[in-house]
Amino acid sequence: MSTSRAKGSYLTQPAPKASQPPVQREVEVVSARPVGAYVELTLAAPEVAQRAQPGQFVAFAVGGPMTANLLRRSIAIAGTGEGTVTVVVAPHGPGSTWLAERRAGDTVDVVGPLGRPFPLPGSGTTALLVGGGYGAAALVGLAGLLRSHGSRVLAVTGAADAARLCSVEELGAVADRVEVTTDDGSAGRAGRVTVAVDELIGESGVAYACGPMPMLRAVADAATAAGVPSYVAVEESMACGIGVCMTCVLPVVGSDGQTRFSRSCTEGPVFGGDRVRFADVGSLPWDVVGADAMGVVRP
Amino acid sequence: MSTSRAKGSYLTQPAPKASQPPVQREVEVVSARPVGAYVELTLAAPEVAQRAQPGQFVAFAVGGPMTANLLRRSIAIAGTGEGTVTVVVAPHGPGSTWLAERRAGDTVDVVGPLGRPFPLPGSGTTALLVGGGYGAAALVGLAGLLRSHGSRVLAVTGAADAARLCSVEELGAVADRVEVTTDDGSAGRAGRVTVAVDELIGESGVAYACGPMPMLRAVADAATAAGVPSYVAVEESMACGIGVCMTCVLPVVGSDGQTRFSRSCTEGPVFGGDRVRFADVGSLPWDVVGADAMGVVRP
Amino acid sequence: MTVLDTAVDMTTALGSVPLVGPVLTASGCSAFGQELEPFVDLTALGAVVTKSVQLRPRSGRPTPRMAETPSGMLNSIGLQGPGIDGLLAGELPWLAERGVPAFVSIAGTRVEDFAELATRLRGVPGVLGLEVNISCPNVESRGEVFACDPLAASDVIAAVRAAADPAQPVYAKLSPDVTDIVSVARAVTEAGADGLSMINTLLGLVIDPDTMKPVLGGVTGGLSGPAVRPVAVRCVWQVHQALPEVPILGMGGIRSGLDALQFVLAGASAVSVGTAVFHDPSATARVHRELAAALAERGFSSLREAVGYAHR
Amino acid sequence: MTVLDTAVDMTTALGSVPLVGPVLTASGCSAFGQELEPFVDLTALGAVVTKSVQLRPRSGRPTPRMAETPSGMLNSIGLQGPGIDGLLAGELPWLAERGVPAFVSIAGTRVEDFAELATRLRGVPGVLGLEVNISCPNVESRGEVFACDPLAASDVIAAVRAAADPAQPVYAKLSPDVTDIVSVARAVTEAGADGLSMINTLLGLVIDPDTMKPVLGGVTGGLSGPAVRPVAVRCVWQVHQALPEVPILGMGGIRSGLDALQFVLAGASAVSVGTAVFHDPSATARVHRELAAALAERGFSSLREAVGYAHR
Ligand SMILES: Cc1cc2nc3c(=O)[nH]c(=O)nc-3n(C[C@H](O)[C@H](O)[C@H](O)COP(=O)(O)OP(=O)(O)OC[C@H]3O[C@@H](n4cnc5c(N)ncnc54)[C@H](O)[C@@H]3O)c2cc1C
Ligand SMILES: Cc1cc2nc3c(=O)[nH]c(=O)nc-3n(C[C@H](O)[C@H](O)[C@H](O)COP(=O)(O)OP(=O)(O)OC[C@H]3O[C@@H](n4cnc5c(N)ncnc54)[C@H](O)[C@@H]3O)c2cc1C
Ligand SMILES: Cc1cc2nc3c(=O)[nH]c(=O)nc-3n(C[C@H](O)[C@H](O)[C@H](O)COP(=O)(O)O)c2cc1C
Ligand SMILES: Cc1cc2nc3c(=O)[nH]c(=O)nc-3n(C[C@H](O)[C@H](O)[C@H](O)COP(=O)(O)O)c2cc1C
Ligand code: FES
Ligand code: FES
Repeated sequence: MSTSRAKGSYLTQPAPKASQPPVQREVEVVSARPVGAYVELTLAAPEVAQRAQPGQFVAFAVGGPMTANLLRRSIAIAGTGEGTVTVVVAPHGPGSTWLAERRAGDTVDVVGPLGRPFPLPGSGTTALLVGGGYGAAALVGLAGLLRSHGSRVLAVTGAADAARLCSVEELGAVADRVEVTTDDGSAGRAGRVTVAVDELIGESGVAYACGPMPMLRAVADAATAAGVPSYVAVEESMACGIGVCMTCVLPVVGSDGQTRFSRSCTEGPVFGGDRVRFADVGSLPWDVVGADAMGVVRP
Repeated sequence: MSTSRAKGSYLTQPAPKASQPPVQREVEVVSARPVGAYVELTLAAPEVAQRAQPGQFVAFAVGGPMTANLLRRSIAIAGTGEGTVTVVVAPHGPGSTWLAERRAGDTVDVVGPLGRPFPLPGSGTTALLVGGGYGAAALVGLAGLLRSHGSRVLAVTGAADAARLCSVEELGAVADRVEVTTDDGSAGRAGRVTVAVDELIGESGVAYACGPMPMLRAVADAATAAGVPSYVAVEESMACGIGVCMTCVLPVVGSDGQTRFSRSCTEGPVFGGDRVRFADVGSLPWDVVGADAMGVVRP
Repeated sequence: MTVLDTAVDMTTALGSVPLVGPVLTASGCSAFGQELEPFVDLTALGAVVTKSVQLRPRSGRPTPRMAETPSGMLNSIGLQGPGIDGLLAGELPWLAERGVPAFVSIAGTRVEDFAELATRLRGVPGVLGLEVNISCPNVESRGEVFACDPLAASDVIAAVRAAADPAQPVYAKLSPDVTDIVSVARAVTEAGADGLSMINTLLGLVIDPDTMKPVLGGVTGGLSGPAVRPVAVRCVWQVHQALPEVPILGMGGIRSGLDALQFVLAGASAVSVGTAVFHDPSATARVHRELAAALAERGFSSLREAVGYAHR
Repeated sequence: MTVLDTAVDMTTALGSVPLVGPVLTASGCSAFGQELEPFVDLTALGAVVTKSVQLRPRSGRPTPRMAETPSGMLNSIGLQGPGIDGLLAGELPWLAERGVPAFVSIAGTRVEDFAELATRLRGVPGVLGLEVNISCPNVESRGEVFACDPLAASDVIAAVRAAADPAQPVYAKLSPDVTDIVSVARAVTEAGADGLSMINTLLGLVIDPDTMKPVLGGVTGGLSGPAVRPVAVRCVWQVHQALPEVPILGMGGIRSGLDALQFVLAGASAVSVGTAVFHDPSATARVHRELAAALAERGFSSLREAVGYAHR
């Protein structure tokens, strides 16, 4: 994406804030269920459930009362039920492994819902939803909401292998069409989600993506190239999840056309796909607001 | 106790080392049972059980894999069964509270058996066993061993209140006589263990005590005054439990009559009651070996 | 949270300015306070200590900006912020409207920057005072950090004290990464500091086992959280011992009321809660409550009685 | 534990003396090695670093001698030990008989003490070399710690190097409690240190909420454990950056092979495991195993290749 694009040439507007503030609660796990390589936890968290909108996430304290790991782990909300919130956890490091070991009856400390939800398109717009790995879970609620707003929903869910696919059934139950891809061909089509995205983007009026950064970038680029607005939910390393620490930033073009280091927890995690400067994540381009004060000069 | 007592005037010899070295194992909790204010945990730990001798202890890692509390918690061995070891835990700070929350099926990391066991008297010697609070648990195994060596066993178990009494039944099953005292009179006789000790010390050829320091001191003093050798199992704050850190020392008179800062984990926890300089615990008397190098001069 | 949930008088002061309670946020750990509104009553805090501001807006450093460490974290944000104009136009009025007192942290890379910031903040409504973040590289001295040199540190403080509103107390925020913190404390006090904030983060480094390079782009970062608490309490103790009349705002690893109590007993008359807020967004209010209860249990009728008590 | 449980060549050296493996105990954290015998094969360790010895037997300080802290601990043992005569008569022969190499830590309060200790240790069987614990108060300089002053530190090292057996490398053990660790490192290296041990504990303090006084009788104590690891890695990094040719024995919070890897990548050619032994008595052997596996996974065929790799 060019950094000099004119202010008016963006296909998206920044996602608006959520309608309600988050709460902090000690909640009970009502069920824990392995799904492929992941664990799906359902929490009795009525206040979070009532406030949650698709695209938002929650942040868990991890490790129990004697923990040495102080930072919360952010996990996307995969769905809400009667007073419950569901999340899908991929055991990876110590924090997510601890979370994935929770069992019904255990309590966890959760803050949420956090972040900005996916903005909805005009009613009736066909929407393409693309999930990578456990990222697909975060799209289930969105798919339902879009359908109830009269959208046609096309879903693509991909992963490295069959065990890492997520929410195929749940998406199947609500979307008009579901494409499955795996890198190793162990389920669905062999290949990346992009094969399916390239086919479907033409019929879509908006695209949504959740998953690893390279996938988000590919989806955003495909959508932008096709003239379709896209919204991506990014996953940046977060220390607080609530907007106070400034660790989770990435370069995003604002509505004034200027690039800022924006907090993915409170100004995201949902950003316009054409507003995230993917190629510059992890670096400091000269044209980010305030880069000059860091000694970075225009090349 | 005078610090100038002649070498030969001690009623006890330092307790000899245990016959076997400790092991370190990840073991399963086979049962967890509340007993009054405490929790009794039984562990499937055959190698520890097989090596354990009364008076020894084990050291648990606490807090789980993400713990910020690195120091092990020492807990006296309350008994051994078929491949099992039993301990009685009083929930107090974070470590013992975590331990007391373990349930059947959980695993814990344990090192043991540690420390020196109670030395046994000549066969047939009447033995007085005095336990304070959960300290009584550590005497159950000793009572059995003494009986099997032909000793008459008199037991006194005391605590602040009925809920903090421990092992009354177990001691009752094996001892020839059991006296119970509570400070508030909620069970047994009202008062300290010393009321019973003063009555029984005369018929005893040896005394053993486990419990809080002031109680150990009182029992040791009563025994020494009566010319009866006594052995006490002390409870000093320990960082390692295995003899490498030097945090757990107290001033103890050695077989050469000299006082040293002795490690309660490896040179104890069982010490001759007349060899522990209770009044000097927590201070540095001039006549401790090496006090001169610390700048402490003979007054 | 009610401020007076126990009988203990929890009022205190920053220099000459009274505070309703002794618990403040820590600079850089609660942004400008707004994001905490869902979790705590900001007006019940001693003050919001704002993220260190410089003259110009700053982007801060590229990511990754942090690494989790045992009982702590390493950060290298690079003082991302709106600059003094942005602060005066946006955040400070927001706080003032709500009656939330602001203790404004200022930072710079030359003495004049600090002085200019202090000038700009004169008489600004709601600004209780200034915390001077001298843990910044001094561009005029090969990038050595001001706080690591008693002379450079006192130059900054003298300039700020001269420029600042006389009604606004000036606190110097000290770094623990020095051989002798008492000499720095003494120097800045003699230069006019009305109080001391202790401690800033410790310099640390984490290497990523996957990339086999430092996690942070800036190589080193600042270590904070409960891991550093014993170092922070030691600094407060040493400085209060040497300069008992100088007020101290204590911080470094405070997570609970009993942690805060350690700082108070060591000599702090107020405390900041930093990293713990990331773990528990309502930590400041909880620490206040727990500290009040802990003081009551120990028979104190006011916080002030407990300040420095461990030295007696 | 087998030393060569992977294909990686784990041999290394302390100065000119070869070691079978890079993992050593830390001074004061494994006494004189004997108590670890039930848990690890002592001959497979790089060496046992013995508890710092002084000329005379020492009782050490009264209890309490420690406080647990978040991901660490504070200690104030006061160098309890048998004195050099006891060490030469008891512990060193025990280690030598079993073929366990000893890296002997020496301590004193005047330069001559250190030199005399070095003399006494000349040619003693099994003594690989000397680690000089200069984090001791210098009685000739108002009790300032040697390690906090480049001059005092280099006086000690020069005297030890002159007195010591030429075949025994002399490592200076540095304190992190200084404004500029590189200047101390440079000074002791110029004074003849064959290598550097980093880091000793950080000065800390814990106040007991019940007694409302410092937990430790000596008021302050030394902070160790994973809490301090980022500070330790930073020190190793800075010194290796400035003095790449000087061998470093790295330590401070190492608990796992990946922790040790951070030190190696930052520039340490060997590591000591201290406080972690209290948590896990077989930690040294486990760290060796895990480090070997981590190096293999990353495609290193020898430990030596990985030393300082993060700087490249
Ligand atoms: C908005 C958002 C939504 C997320 N949704 C999910 C989800 O639905 N399911 C799920 O399993 N995971 C999700 N993650 C990632 C999840 O937070 C991390 O996988 C998890 O924190 C890894 O922590 P750990 O303790 O296992 O690993 P560690 O490597 O020990 O983590 C160390 C630190 O790095 C951070 N970190 C590590 N990996 C990531 C990552 N991929 N993204 C962000 N931070 C990371 C951690 O939060 C922690 O602070 C989400 C992250 C964000 C930011
Ligand atoms: C030889 C020996 C045998 C013991 N047997 C038992 C037993 O059978 N049942 C039982 O419940 N407890 C026993 N204890 C005491 C037990 O180790 C401590 O109660 C427990 O460690 C308290 O830890 P905590 O985490 O709950 O408290 P914390 O206050 O958090 O502990 C902090 C630190 O202080 C140490 N510490 C605190 N209290 C004590 C104490 N009373 N004695 C020694 N160290 C202490 C801890 O080990 C830890 O290192 C024994 C201690 C020793 C030394
Ligand atoms: C993410 C982060 C950002 C920080 N930013 C600043 C800052 O801008 N100015 C400042 O003076 N201190 C800053 N600090 C230091 C804190 O204010 C505090 O001094 C330190 O973190 C110790 O307290 P804690 O352990 O409670 O966090 C920052 C700390 C963290 C963790
Ligand atoms: C209980 C204890 C005693 C120590 N004694 C000594 C000592 O005698 N000499 C010394 O040089 N360092 C001593 N140290 C410091 C360690 O050798 C090591 O430098 C420090 O603890 C950091 O490593 P760690 O975090 O792995 O423990 C001691 C540390 C502890 C915890
Ligand atoms: S995670 Fe703290 S500001 Fe986003
Ligand atoms: S507890 Fe470490 S020596 Fe006794």
